[in-house]
Amino acid sequence: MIEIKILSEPLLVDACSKKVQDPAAGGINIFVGTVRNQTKGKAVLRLEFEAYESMAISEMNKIANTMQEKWDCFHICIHHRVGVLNIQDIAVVIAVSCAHRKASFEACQYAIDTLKQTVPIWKKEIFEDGEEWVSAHP
Amino acid sequence: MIEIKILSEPLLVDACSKKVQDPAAGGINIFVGTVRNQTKGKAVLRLEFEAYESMAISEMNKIANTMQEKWDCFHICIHHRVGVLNIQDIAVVIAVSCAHRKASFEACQYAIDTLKQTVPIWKKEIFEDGEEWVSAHP
Amino acid sequence: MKLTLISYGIARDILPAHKHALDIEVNTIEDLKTSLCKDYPELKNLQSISFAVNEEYRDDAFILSENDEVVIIPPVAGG
Amino acid sequence: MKLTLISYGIARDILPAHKHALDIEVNTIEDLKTSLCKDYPELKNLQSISFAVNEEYRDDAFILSENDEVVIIPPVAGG
Repeated sequence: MIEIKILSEPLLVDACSKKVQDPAAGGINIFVGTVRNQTKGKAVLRLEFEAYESMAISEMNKIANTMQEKWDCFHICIHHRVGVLNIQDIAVVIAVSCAHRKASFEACQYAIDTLKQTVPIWKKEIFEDGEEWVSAHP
Repeated sequence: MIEIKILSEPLLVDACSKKVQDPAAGGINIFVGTVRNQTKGKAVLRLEFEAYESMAISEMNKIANTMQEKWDCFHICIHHRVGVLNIQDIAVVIAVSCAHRKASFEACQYAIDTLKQTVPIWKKEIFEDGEEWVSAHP
Repeated sequence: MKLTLISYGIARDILPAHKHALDIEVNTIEDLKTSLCKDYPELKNLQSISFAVNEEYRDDAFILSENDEVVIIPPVAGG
Repeated sequence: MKLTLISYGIARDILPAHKHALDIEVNTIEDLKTSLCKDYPELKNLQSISFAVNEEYRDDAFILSENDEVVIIPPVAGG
């Protein structure tokens, strides 16, 4: 089972964990990305996320398909949030279940690493004195 | 912060995830170990876990201390369940937060790998036609 | 050639609108990139620019068709 | 020497009780292991046996003291 969602309400880790449970699964790995209070030592007030939704979902599906092919994952759930996020809010949850734990760690790490490279989602950091699109400039 | 618990009620992933949230954390990794419905092709009905509780907590604390030293983890939460567990029930949740995601994956994998080697907790698999302590015999 | 250009993130701040009609002499993504970088030089300061047509990344050699919707994708930063 | 032997998991099934008083001529963990394996030969079939005193694993050379509580730890299987 693959479930990919882009949501504007707060993300729930339990919901993703439950989605990937399986009677044959021995290991579930979950990555939770949260909003940090600083970037390069500068205080961040909040983040604003936007997505090119249809393509973002398509790219996340590609990631999930690769996870199933390469690591024999049973189920994969990726929830990504958009809109205004405050410090400590959850921006992304990736949950994956496998027969054995090692595969679950590898598949989940592949997922978040690839998501950050290919999925068309952008975030803007809001500072006390301005704002900046993350990674936009060299 | 380190929170280590041995519990006889169902484990909650969200509870562990929230415990390790931190405004300075960018990545939380969570491992959830669930009860598989078979072992070497033989159907498992349920598992029974028992712990030498005081030493199990002490050994899990050693694991958490090593995680903080080696990977600069902010917070670590390990909940292990004991008693009778049914298929798909959660036996263990390990959640760890770090400034960056790579460390969170490595620390969490170290934790579950080491827990399975050193923490005095035992489980018995109950089959249709008998029962067996896991890993007891070569 | 008539194209619709859709932009997100910092590209949306640089270009005139999120959705933007173009009538432009181009064949490939590469031609479009060159033309846009001339009209909006701030695009050249970005770490990278990619383009998508029909929800797929397309390389420089991709040949555009009349009425294509082209999405300009500045460096992504999900997660 | 008087010792209390506490056993868990499969060791509890092999030994007479979870908590079990011993009066036995031993100095070290190794002596105790040898003696127990003689009295309860099923212990020799286990993948490993470890011992703990005061909630710490102790190696074969560990010297036991009068009234120690010794915990016999068969192969663990948490998680």
